Amino acid sequence: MRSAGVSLETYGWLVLAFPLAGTVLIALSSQLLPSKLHGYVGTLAIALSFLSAIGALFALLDLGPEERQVVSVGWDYANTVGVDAQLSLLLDPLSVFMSLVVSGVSTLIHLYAVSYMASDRGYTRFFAYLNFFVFSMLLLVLAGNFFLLIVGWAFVGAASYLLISFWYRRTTATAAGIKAFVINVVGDVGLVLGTYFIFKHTGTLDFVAAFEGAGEFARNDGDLVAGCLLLLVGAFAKSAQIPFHTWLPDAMEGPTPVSALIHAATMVTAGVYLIARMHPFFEQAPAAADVGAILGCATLLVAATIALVVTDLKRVIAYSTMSQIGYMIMGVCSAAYSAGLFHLMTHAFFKALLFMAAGSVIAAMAGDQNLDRMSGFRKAMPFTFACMAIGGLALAGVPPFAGFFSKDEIISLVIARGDWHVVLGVLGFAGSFLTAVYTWRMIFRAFYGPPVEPALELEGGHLHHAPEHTNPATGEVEDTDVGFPGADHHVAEREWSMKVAMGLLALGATVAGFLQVPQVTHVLHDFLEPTFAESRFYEALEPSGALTLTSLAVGALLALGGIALAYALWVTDEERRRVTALRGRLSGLHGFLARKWYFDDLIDTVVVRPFAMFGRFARDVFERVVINGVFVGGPSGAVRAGSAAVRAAQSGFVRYYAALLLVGVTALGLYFLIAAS
Amino acid sequence: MTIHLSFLLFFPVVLATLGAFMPRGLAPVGLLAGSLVSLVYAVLLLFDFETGTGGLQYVTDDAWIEELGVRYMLGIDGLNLWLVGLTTLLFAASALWITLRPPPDRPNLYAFHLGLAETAVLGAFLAQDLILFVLFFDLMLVPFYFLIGQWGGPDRVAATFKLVVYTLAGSLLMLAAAVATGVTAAADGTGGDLTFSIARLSEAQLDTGPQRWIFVAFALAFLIKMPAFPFHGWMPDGYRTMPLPVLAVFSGVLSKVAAYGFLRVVLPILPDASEDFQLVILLLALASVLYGSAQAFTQTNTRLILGYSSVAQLGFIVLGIFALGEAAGAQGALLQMVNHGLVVAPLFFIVALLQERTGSEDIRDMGGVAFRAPVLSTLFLIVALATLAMPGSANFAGEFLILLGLFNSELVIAIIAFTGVAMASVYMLRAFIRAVHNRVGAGVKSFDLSVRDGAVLVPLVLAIVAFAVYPQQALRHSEATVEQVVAAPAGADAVAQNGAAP
Amino acid sequence: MIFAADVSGPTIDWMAISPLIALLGGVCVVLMTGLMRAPFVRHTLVALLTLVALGVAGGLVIATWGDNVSVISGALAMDDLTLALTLIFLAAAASCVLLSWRAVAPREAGHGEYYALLLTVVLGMVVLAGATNLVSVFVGYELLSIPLYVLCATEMRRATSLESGLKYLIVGSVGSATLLYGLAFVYGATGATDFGAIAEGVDAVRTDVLLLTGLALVIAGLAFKASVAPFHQWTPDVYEGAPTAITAFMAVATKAAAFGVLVRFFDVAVIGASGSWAPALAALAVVTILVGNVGAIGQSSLKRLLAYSSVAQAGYMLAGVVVTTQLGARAVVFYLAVYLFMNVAAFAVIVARERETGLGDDISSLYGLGADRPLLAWPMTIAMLSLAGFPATAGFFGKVYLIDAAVANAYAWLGVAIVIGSAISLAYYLRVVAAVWMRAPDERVVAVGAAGAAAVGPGAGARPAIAGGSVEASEDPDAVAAEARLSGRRLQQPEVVGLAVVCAAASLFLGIYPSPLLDLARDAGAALTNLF
Amino acid sequence: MSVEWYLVVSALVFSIGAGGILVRRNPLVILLCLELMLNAGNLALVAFARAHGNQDGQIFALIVMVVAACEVAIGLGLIVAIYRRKLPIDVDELRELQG
Repeated sequence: MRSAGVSLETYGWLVLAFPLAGTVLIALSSQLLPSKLHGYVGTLAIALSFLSAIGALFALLDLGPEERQVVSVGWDYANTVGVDAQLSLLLDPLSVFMSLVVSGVSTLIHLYAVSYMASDRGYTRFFAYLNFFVFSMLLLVLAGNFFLLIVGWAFVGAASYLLISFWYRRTTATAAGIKAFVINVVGDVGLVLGTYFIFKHTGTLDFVAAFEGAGEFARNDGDLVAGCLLLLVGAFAKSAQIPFHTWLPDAMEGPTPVSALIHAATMVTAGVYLIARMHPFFEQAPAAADVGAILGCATLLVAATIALVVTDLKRVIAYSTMSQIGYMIMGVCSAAYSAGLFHLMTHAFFKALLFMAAGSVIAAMAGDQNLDRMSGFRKAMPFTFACMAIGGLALAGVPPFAGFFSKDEIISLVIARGDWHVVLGVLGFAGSFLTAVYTWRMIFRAFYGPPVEPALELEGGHLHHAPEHTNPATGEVEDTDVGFPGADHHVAEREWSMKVAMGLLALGATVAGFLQVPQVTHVLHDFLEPTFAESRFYEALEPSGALTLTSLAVGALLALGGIALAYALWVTDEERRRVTALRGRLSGLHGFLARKWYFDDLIDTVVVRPFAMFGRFARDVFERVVINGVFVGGPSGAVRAGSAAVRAAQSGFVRYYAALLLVGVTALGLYFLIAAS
Repeated sequence: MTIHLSFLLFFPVVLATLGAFMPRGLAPVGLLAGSLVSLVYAVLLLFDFETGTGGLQYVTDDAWIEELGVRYMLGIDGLNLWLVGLTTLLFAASALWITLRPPPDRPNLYAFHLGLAETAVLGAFLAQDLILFVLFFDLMLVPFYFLIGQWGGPDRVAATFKLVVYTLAGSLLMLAAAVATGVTAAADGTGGDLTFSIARLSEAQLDTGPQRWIFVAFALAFLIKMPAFPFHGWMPDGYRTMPLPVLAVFSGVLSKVAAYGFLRVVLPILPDASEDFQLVILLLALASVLYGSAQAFTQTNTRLILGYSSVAQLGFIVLGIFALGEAAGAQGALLQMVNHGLVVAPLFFIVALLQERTGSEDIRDMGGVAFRAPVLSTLFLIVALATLAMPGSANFAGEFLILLGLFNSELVIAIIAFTGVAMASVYMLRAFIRAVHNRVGAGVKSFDLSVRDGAVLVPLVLAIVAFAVYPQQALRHSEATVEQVVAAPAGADAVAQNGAAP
Repeated sequence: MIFAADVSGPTIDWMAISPLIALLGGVCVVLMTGLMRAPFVRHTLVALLTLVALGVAGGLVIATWGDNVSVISGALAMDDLTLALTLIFLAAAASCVLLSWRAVAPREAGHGEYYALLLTVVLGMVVLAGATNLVSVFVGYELLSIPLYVLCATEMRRATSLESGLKYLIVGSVGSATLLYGLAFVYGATGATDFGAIAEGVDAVRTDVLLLTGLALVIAGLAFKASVAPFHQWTPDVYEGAPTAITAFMAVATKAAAFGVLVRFFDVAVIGASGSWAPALAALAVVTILVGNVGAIGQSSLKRLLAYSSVAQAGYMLAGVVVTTQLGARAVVFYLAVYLFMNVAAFAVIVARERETGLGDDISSLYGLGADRPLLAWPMTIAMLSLAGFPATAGFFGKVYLIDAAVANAYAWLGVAIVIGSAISLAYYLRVVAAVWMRAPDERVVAVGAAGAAAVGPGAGARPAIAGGSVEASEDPDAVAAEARLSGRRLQQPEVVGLAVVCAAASLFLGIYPSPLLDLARDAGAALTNLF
Repeated sequence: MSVEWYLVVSALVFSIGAGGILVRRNPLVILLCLELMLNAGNLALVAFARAHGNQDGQIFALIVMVVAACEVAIGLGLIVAIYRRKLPIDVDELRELQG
């Protein structure tokens, strides 16, 4: 360790320590300190963690490229009978990069939340949860072996559950929470099973050792493919990819900062990280990788189409998140690692930004999230509008914003893989067109057109208050006396902390793209190189100049075209005639999309109902008939019958007794004689 | 340092008995003292225990009934070390609970029975002589018969009757089987003299014929006691009516004795039969997992939710034990026994507290407790997450090992068993949400944990957390013994030698 | 034609038969003393003398322990088996005396007669248990039965008592006739009445029709006394009808005597033919276990319940006879000894409650016992748990020992039958325990109250002259009990409670440290030298 | 004359006695039938003693006679007691105890 003072390991542990300390501190002091303080405590903890991450970055850069893979073992966790489950961190470019993104974005979102949640009754609890989430996420990305990875994986899921059902008085929120948790557990199961399959051959849970063992596998070895597919289940459940995506839209029940942090910037990208981390296995099992790529591509299209028709502001962004992650998955599954991770980073910036802006609008709407009731906020909230616009441009992939470079790099690399991957690339372009349309549909509908009454109030400098607080999902009145959120839970865009957070993210969304300008800069690519050193594709996969340029051009044109179309549809004709007409003509398609491709209904009928029916059958029928009827009633019934018989025989007639006695004698005698002869 | 297990074993009942003769209400204190002494002893054991050797330690081996070849033989090894610790801890918690909230009528008798129960359970864990084991195993039921029948809820008499008769019917079969084991072994195994020392019996290789029916008898006794599907008929009635502090130890410890019996008695003494019946037992265990889980997310009575969840959890444990030849499975099973006891007991205390606030034990009448009882619901959350074997909890470590062992021996069953893992999250969260989240229930008057309740609950939760952070110690202690057990019959001799030499 | 042979009087081993003499002397003394009129004499002295006689006999038994001699030219074996069983008889008789102390029966039958008869029964039992000759078997059998017929009927004011006496007499006589006929056939087949000679003769005629028919008849006769199904039917009726003290005595001692002779006859005399009779006895054992246990379920009369339970226990013990090993014999003796304690404890509590509550022996008389009478509640509880074979009670090891014996001689399925039986038996034993601890007195149903009235009613009835002279009303225990009930005063009966506590304590102690009893059983078993 | 004939007779007597017990309801008659059964045993004993040429059976028979006498005496006593209690002299009426 050449770096003077603090070593890389120490930095690694510090990155974890601060958020955990924050959680515990807030939780224990919840009754003692004034709740306002907890917001800053939480933010500070994450900020420190971010600083340690930076420290780790420099410590890492001090090392030579080939030795940038440091494992730091804390203590044995369940190290027995050949199962080497330890508390160990793996510090390499990939993990450090991830922890930078996570802690960085988290810091800003904490800052945003300090004022956004200010009036909420669960303020303290919120920051305890949020810190815990950051801790879990960092644990996930820093984990040095499968076991710890699974732990972080599940912690993240639990934290997301807690935050989704943060306003636990809303049955909708708790329902969404349990849905998210269970689907995530299914993911964990996949992850564990996948681990088993790999462990079966490599015989170790440690990443480094296991990756070395990856070479031993035959190409597309059965167990390996099974293992990788199961890992994909884990990744897809976490990253809301088809068919495990249904929880993400519902997760919007959580407070907006949560949506920004967990369901846009960090947790949902864990799947991408996982696949990148496991690339040695996936490269040995191309079959699995291809499945991943195809499903990712499918997801990005499906999500984009749904986003076209959804009217809930946050859900639109949620679906766009799904779709963007679809790009990343498609990328990393096609060995476009650095591109996928690059998009992960830029997406973290602009998607968090979009959510924050949306949150600001929702706050101005007194908690209402429905696009149909929004309009003309442009004048009322110029700053928010600016941020929303920047985010929208980046998301749509308009040059020179961040999304433009990252997304197009993925597509071009996928096309560069050749043969059928080209199809995926082309579909990716289709996706980016749709992206532009739905993004700007959302923006135009919220900010253009005649200002709605809350907007007007806001222009008048007064903050709109809803007569009574209702659940945006169901419209039922909330019991605000003890329930959440607090009755006056609005902060438009006045708070400085929100502005700072949004401003910084806007900056990132604007300039981050220049880290990886095709043919010009490869900062990220080079930094990550050591992690993917032994990859067959990392260096080899390089799109030709022509391909790069064309894809860039096509991407830009599609983005602008999409925005133009959106403008034409939702701004130029005030009455939305064309849209209505379109909807009328394609009513079937619209209904299909509005029902989210019937995925929820499918899962409901295939999985949920059968289990529930089985449970009811077991409770109402089986328990009574078999368990109590046969296993208990059978023997006891026989005994009762016997008892009745015996007591009936005990008639009280003495002569009868004598008779039975003599009968007994005769029987015995006969038996003897027969037995003897 | 020499620790006499007899002290550990008999302190609770002795002090509880003394207490029973003291003026009214003092017996709980006596019981508390007794269980605390045992707890201290157990903790000492945890520190003093010599890791690495699979054999018995602190052996007490005295002649008791030469006529029948029965010896008073106690011993500690990797299998029962932590289970003894668990037992003492949970009983201490229950003792504290009834000391702080003594039952209205005849508290002295109540405490006496609880003390007797602790001694019986400890005896079952410590016994190294088969007849002694059976003796304590059956004795366990007696105090619970009285506890349920006198201090239970509605129609307690019928429930306790059903519970005791059903479970004892199985145990009696085991009695015949145990005697048969000794006699048959004396006939053709251990060289003439009649002995019931488990170690020596595992040396003597019984013929497959006797092994089979003996195995069936033992398995039946253990499966009923756990309970495992489809022998859980006594469970719902019993759980519905049992006093909660009693239920906490009953569900926390007694079921473990049965699972422990498989490891201590069945695998070493009846290796061939275990091989033959492996699939049957595995399928029963699998059925328990699925059926228990399905029931747990259908029931609305919190006691039954927990009861059926225990059925499922015990199913996992059996799956681990019968991943024969896989040390990981047995290790995980052993760890999981401790874990499950550690989580289920606080859960039942929490049910008692929820009942206090909502006036009901049915989740349909609960809801919205959390807002005015944040500490309580936080503790509940931690325990619930541990119960559903959330990675990072020791329960997950246990399940991970169990399923890994099963995965290597019976792939398909392992994969099906995983659905149980997912279902666990459903029923535990369902219970948690319906109880403390959502809208405020009609009759709910929520208030936070009192110090008196915290005194019982917090230490248990802390134990869970500590165990979650560092389960390694338990695994290290048990490793050597478990490897010998799963290596049976080959390793049986090794166990025997270590066992024979105190 | 007749030869004049020089007849020399037989040499008599006085020491060996001294217990018998003691009992016989006791009979005479008690009978004579009973003729005196003084209340103290009748109520106290007679009973005391009886106890003394029993005590002396017991002392002599211990004195002659281990001599293992055969007396009366081989008709009677005063070996350790006999002596061990004798101890059981004496203990049972002593308990019976204690339970009868304030009872109605002796007063009606006349104290002297009552206790003299009791001693006679014991005498007969000793003879039966020691009999090694067909003649002495029959003599002992009748000497034990005939006085019992009377004793059962001693509560002459109670119709059921008389009924039980007559029933016992009739069925019992059929049983003894059967036995006699069977003995005759055995004699006919083997040409000898001495067991030793029979044992030699048997091998020759193992499958002879005469012998087999004889065996069938003998089995019936002896099984009848041991109340083995299907010859058990007198048991519930007689047990319920007889005075409770006598029931307690019968339940323990008669069974012990019957098993003594069973062991001797089958394991000594006709052991050669075990191939043919063992399976039959095994089958009978299983039938008995089942019949007894299912019969006891749902009985509301405690005495009846215990009667059926005694049938079931007979089944268990029969397993010990079937296996034809010393181990089996030991197990039987051990079980009989244990059975003494748990049964006497239970009956003592029943007697106490009969007097305290007007409910007779109905199970509801135990309601609420746990709350206010721990000294009665615990003995009853322990007795029931012990009978059910719960661990840490003597009954547990009794069962273990029997199962051990059964399994050791390839009768594992008999062992299983035993445990299944005890599993069923939980159904009624635990019901009693529940009545003691988990029921409140107010849970009694009205019908039971009526039954209680019936039990009390005869107390006021006219006293027949045959009942041994007139008695001052103040001494009428029923009146005393009723008066005590009315005044809410607790009836003083220390000897009963004490007996219950002692027996319960014994069954608990033996459950934790059975070795003393096991040694006794070992010596007794060793007496059967022909067995391995 | 061989022993079989004696046995046949005794068997007949025994059966008659047994049958009588089963069909008659008057306790006195039942006592008589019991006597028959016992005497059947006696006959068999004497016959066998004769066949085997030893005296054991005859001694046995003598003792049985004594015992039989006692039994009858007791029986009569009981019947008297029942009669004094004004209870019916009919064994089928004596079934208070049952079940």
